[in-house]
Amino acid sequence: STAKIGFTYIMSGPFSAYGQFAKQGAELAIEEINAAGGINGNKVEGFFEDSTGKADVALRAIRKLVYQDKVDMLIGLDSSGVAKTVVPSIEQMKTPLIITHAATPDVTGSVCNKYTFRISLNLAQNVKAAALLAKETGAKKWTTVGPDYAFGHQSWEYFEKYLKELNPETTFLPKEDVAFPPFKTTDFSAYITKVMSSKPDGVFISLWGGNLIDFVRQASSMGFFNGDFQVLFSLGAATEVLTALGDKMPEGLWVGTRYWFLANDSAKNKSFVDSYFKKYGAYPSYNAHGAYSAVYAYKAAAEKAGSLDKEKIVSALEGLKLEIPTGTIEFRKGDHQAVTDAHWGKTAADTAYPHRILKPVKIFNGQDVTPSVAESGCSM
Amino acid sequence: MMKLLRHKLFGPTVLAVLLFFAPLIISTYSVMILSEILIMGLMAISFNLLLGYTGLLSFGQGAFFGLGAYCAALMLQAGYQNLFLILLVGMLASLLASLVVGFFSVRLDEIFFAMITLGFGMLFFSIAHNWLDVTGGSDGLPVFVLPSLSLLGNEITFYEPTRMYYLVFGIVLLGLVLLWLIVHSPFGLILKAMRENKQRVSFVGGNVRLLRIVAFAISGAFTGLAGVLFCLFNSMATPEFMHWSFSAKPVIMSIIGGTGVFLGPLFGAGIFFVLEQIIIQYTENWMLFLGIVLVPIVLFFPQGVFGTLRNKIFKQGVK
Amino acid sequence: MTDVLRIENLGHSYGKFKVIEDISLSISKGEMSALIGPNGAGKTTFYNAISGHFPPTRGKVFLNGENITGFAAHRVVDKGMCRSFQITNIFAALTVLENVISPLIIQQRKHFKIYGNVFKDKQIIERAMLVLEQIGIADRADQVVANLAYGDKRLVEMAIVLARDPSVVLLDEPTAGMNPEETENMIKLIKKLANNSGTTFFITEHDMKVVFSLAEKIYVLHQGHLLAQGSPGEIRSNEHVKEAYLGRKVHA
Amino acid sequence: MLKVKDIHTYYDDSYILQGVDLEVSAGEIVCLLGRNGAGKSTTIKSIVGYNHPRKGSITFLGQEISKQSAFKNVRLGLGYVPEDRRIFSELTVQENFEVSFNDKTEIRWSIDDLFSTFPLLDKFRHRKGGELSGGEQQMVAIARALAGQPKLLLLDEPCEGLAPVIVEQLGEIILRLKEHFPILLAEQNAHFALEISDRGYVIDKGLICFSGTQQELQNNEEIKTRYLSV
Amino acid sequence: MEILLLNILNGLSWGMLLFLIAVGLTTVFGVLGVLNFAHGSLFMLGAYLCMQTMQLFDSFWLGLLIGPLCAVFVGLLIEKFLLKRVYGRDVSFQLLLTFAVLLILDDAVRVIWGSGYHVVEPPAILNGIISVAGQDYPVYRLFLVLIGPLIGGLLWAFFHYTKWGKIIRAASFDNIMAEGVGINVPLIYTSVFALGTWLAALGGALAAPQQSLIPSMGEKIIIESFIVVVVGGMGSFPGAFVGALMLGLLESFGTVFAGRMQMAIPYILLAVILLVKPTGLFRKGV
Ligand SMILES: Nc1ncnc2c1ncn2[C@@H]1O[C@H](COP(=O)(O)OP(=O)(O)OP(=O)(O)O)[C@@H](O)[C@H]1O
Ligand SMILES: Nc1ncnc2c1ncn2[C@@H]1O[C@H](COP(=O)(O)OP(=O)(O)OP(=O)(O)O)[C@@H](O)[C@H]1O
Ligand SMILES: [Mg+2]
Ligand SMILES: [Mg+2]
Repeated sequence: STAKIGFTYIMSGPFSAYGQFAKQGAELAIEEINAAGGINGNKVEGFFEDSTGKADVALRAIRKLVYQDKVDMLIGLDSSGVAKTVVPSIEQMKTPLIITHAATPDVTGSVCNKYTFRISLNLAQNVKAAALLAKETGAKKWTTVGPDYAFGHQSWEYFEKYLKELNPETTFLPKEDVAFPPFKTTDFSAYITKVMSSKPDGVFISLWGGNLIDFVRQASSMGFFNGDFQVLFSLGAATEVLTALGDKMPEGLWVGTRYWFLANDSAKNKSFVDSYFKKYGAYPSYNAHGAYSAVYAYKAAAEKAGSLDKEKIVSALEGLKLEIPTGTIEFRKGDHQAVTDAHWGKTAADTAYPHRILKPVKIFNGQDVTPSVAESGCSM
Repeated sequence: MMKLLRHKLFGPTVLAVLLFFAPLIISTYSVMILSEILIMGLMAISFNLLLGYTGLLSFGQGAFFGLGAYCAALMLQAGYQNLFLILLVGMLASLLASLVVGFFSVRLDEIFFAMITLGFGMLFFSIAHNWLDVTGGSDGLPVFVLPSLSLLGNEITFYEPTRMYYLVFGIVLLGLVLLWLIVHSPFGLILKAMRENKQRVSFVGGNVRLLRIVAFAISGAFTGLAGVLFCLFNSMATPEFMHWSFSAKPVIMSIIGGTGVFLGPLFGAGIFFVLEQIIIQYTENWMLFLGIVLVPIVLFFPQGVFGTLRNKIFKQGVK
Repeated sequence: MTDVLRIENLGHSYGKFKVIEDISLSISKGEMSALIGPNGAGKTTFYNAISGHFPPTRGKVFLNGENITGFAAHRVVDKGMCRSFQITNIFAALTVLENVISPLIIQQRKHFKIYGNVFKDKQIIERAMLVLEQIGIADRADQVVANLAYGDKRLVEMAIVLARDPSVVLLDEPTAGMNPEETENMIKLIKKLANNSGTTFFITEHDMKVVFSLAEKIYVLHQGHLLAQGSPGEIRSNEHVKEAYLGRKVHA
Repeated sequence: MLKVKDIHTYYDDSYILQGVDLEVSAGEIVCLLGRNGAGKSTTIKSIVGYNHPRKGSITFLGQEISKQSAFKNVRLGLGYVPEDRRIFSELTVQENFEVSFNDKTEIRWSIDDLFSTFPLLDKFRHRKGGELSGGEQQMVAIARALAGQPKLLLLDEPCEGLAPVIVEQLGEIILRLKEHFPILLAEQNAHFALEISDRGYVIDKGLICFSGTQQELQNNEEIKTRYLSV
Repeated sequence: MEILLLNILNGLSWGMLLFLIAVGLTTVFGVLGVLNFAHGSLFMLGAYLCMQTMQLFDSFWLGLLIGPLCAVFVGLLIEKFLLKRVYGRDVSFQLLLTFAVLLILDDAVRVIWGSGYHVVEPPAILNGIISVAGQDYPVYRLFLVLIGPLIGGLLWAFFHYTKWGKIIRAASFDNIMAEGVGINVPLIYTSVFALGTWLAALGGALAAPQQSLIPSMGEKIIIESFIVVVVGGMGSFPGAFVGALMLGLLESFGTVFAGRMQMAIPYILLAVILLVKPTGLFRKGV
């Protein structure tokens, strides 16, 4: 018999790189687990579906996995919007889901449910770490550049909230003076001009992917990084961004990520990075890590439950503690969010790598950056 | 016998009967796909009231579809559970919105009409995408409870896929019957006349602008109805429904199926979904293959797949 | 006050380019009149300006005593004036019958009726068939217009106009492109209609045979101005008109 | 010069020309008469190369041209004046001539020659084609065909919709052009056509049903009443 | 004041890029009558091919020269085997066919170059910074601001003062009659599509040092170029210029005044112009 896992990622279109990373991570985990005898003696089989990044398509994909392929477990989801709108239907399908990328706090907050878990660092955790860091920098007046959709706005909202709590002295530019370029923007010059002319002490930037690459390059050429202010990139340490930018990424910038492959020396992490590199010839991105770890989380839950029964898996996942490459995590009972460490660091050149690495790395303990269940607003 | 076969209601009746009994034979997942085909088919046929009958290529139907969906999601969120009320409000909201958009758009033609409706559609998209407090912004609105229907003292819920299918089937059938009546009414004939020659219509006394606005509003209302159903079926409303790429779907479906036949766009929707399912099964490069499949459809089926095949078969029948 | 159509000081310019200027005329009920003039004199422009194709830049148009200047085309038709076009303007993909039914639906204010089958509407169908019979294409009622011969298309154009039962009919070159036999029939048809229904016809034509056999009164347009008006006899002998338009050789 | 032999032309499935034969030799004006829809324009279009006959041959200057694209035939020396004139409405009159100008052959009509042949057009030189009246456009259409340095001119109903006085002028122009090249004239207006042509064919339902000299045509009452309704 | 100047420069440089894309689109529409949905994909292809040639020869200028020419080859195939068959067909069919081409090109590029991000470096002489109004400003952007009018001016002269240009305009008004005066219309169509492709691909190559390359990079620009083309008047050359500048500047200043409705700026512009002037700012005429 087999344990069937259904994966739903963006496999096509502009953001398919994320789906490809996740698929690689998942396939690596499945291979390793099968080589070691499977889950409770069951061979693991992966089913991959394409969400295309659209909510209705993602839901159709999940329905196919549940009703047609009859999977025991669901893993995936990249986009926050997709995750948030799909989650209510997960409850109808009575199949556990571990989210590995989508960062909106809501899926383990206002719209949380019994079947939905998240193993990856969420927006609140990442931004809390950013706020802790921002406090250390001592910058007083902050502004932001973020994509003009929920993620960008929420990032800024949380950043304001946390930093204000940490240091009531700080000020934040009002809504109309910060920069929220629409997601499709390729020319950031006007925003760069706007931010520079507002003369801040610190800029919190939540752009990601292609937006981030374009921004960094255009900002460099407009002298943005020579400015007299601190810059924090909440997702600047994503490997796909660092790889594309290569030595165009300025050194000495604070960048955050959901997983950094050099952040810890644990045997788990070392073996993951090594086998991943051996198999794919690249360092694992956070999305590869998320999918890889989620498969192991499923394994741990199944072993704890001693069964593949979906309801039992759900109970086993609640409160489950396990070590994954990024560190030890716990799926909190109250909201099903993994309590996991957040990683930040300063960009630095290192000839051993084709791209910038983080030096020094700053690890924020999961307990310190994860808001309480009460704060998350989840009630199951 | 031959006469029966040739009766114009024969095909549609057989189709309706088949669709009614389909869930008994096919898998749950296929039932869900079929629900989706019916909903998109309703959208495409409403759209074709404009393209096929009135000669207007609207590239902003997503706006009305999305509006229907948001109305449903907001009402459910606010605790309104009455199915008919939700359907009615969704249609009315789309009707009003399309009256406004129509008022400004219908004096344009052809590609200009396509572009201005695209513009209005994207305006709606921008609002839905950015009006966080009401629409949930880019994330959209998740729906947690579905309305139920009390029938003969029984509460019927629609969480179960087959029941949802019958809900969709019933409403789409009703919608299509209404659209069919409209298309064959005096108004419908005037629409076709406008498609052929709007100048002539105005020179025999028809107020072309008003007629077009009404056509646009009817189309918008039924598109909104489809949107409500889509929201119920997927328990969500997202700005994506209003994006131009969503508005392109009924265009593609209508052309694939055939704009000259009433049910053509419904078949187009079916072909589109089935193609997509088949291609996705074999490759991640489904865009590439979808493109490759679309090319011969455009080149070799001038009346759409359904329209062209039907013409072929019937011609042979006559000979 | 028997003037059905009265035009006062009408003028029109395309941009700076004045095409017609200061045209005044009045047509009494049932009168058959014609507007002639060389190419580019502004006949079509004149028609467009009074029929609602575009508003004239100057002057006024009265129909049955009512000022209809600048009315949109469909309102002009509602007031009782309907026109044909120099270039055939019909519903190509519809059948002959549907071509005639369409104006009837509008005339009977049923064009916003979104239910019911027109082909079962006796009133409309009977009237439509009557018009087709008058015109002489009732036998082709079920044919798609696009497949008809040119002459028949012109007849459909007429049928559409007549279906609205207008009190004034403007015909822009009704026999252009027709063969002599068809032309002959068209002349007969127009005469018959004028006699039977008291409809007022106002036509433009280059075919002088048509003009002289139909018109009771002729207006000659030249470079945007009314050069002359009068009975066919007067026009035929008018030296200015001969000079500018008819030429010396026409013996029509 | 031009020899059309047994051509059969279709529009999609409809069989229009059912075996048309005709000939035009140097120095003559030949008219093609027939009532509405008889197939005159279709014949002209088949010769020009818009609607290739499925069967039959067309030779021009000894070259088989029945399967050749229109633009090649025009470059070879066919001047074409279509029945609906088709002036390039957004180009000025002069530009209309320039784009049609064939400089790959012996130049008999320079652009200035065209304006001196049609002095009426001179004052419209820089006016857009679309802003001219029907008669003016007809002049432009003929002059434009001359810019292609034709060796044979195909005129399709040049007097349709033109005022009698213009028709008169046109007749004179056509007679003058005859000195330069032969002309094939498709006409419904038999009065006009017979007055200026040397020979004529009568076409009906896609078949040539009569051919003869101007005199023969003028005198054949049967043909005149049956096919030309004169 | 400085902000004003910087915003104008930002708007101009984006506007000029838009202009290059839109002018190709509008020319192809004007002559072939086809609104090419895949135009943005040709832009994208130009950027990728520029990157590829740059990697081979290690010169941006060679990339700029050769990349777009390779794209033209692809364009020729598209015209010859696909577009040719839908000339004169209904707008909806043309849109669908070119949409299919878009799907094929975008995915094919993804298969060939992968879905990751790529970057292209501007050439050394344009890689510098100069000071504008007290702020550093990249030279490359100024280069973009200048190259737009330059290419635009050359094209304008071509269409209005050369025989070929006039012939193209004639064919755009009436292709059938153009054949009747001896113009090789199929050749004109092919050449014009090649020209349109070249302009799109050149735009892509010029944009490459500015923005990261991904297969979907044509998607934003195609919708905005549609808007520019319609706002300016379909087929109108000066229209494309004015439309592109308007949109570029509006988007640039939108960051200051539009707040949350930035995203809607192009669509508001489109709606307003079409309501005031239904055929766009300039009448048809290449
Ligand atoms: N849209 C326009 N813009 C500018 N000038 C125009 C326009 N339409 C027509 N004209 C000009 O107006 C004049 C009158 O044209 P009109 O079509 O009214 O003449 P007409 O008397 O109907 O001629 P015909 O007998 O040839 O049809 C002509 O000189 C023509 O060039
Ligand atoms: N595009 C077309 N498709 C189908 N049939 C056509 C087409 N064009 C013309 N016909 C038909 O071909 C026949 C011959 O038409 P043609 O235009 O050659 O006649 P013609 O002698 O030039 O008449 P006219 O005097 O009206 O110009 C007619 O019966 C007409 O209906
Ligand atoms: Mg006229
Ligand atoms: Mg003809």
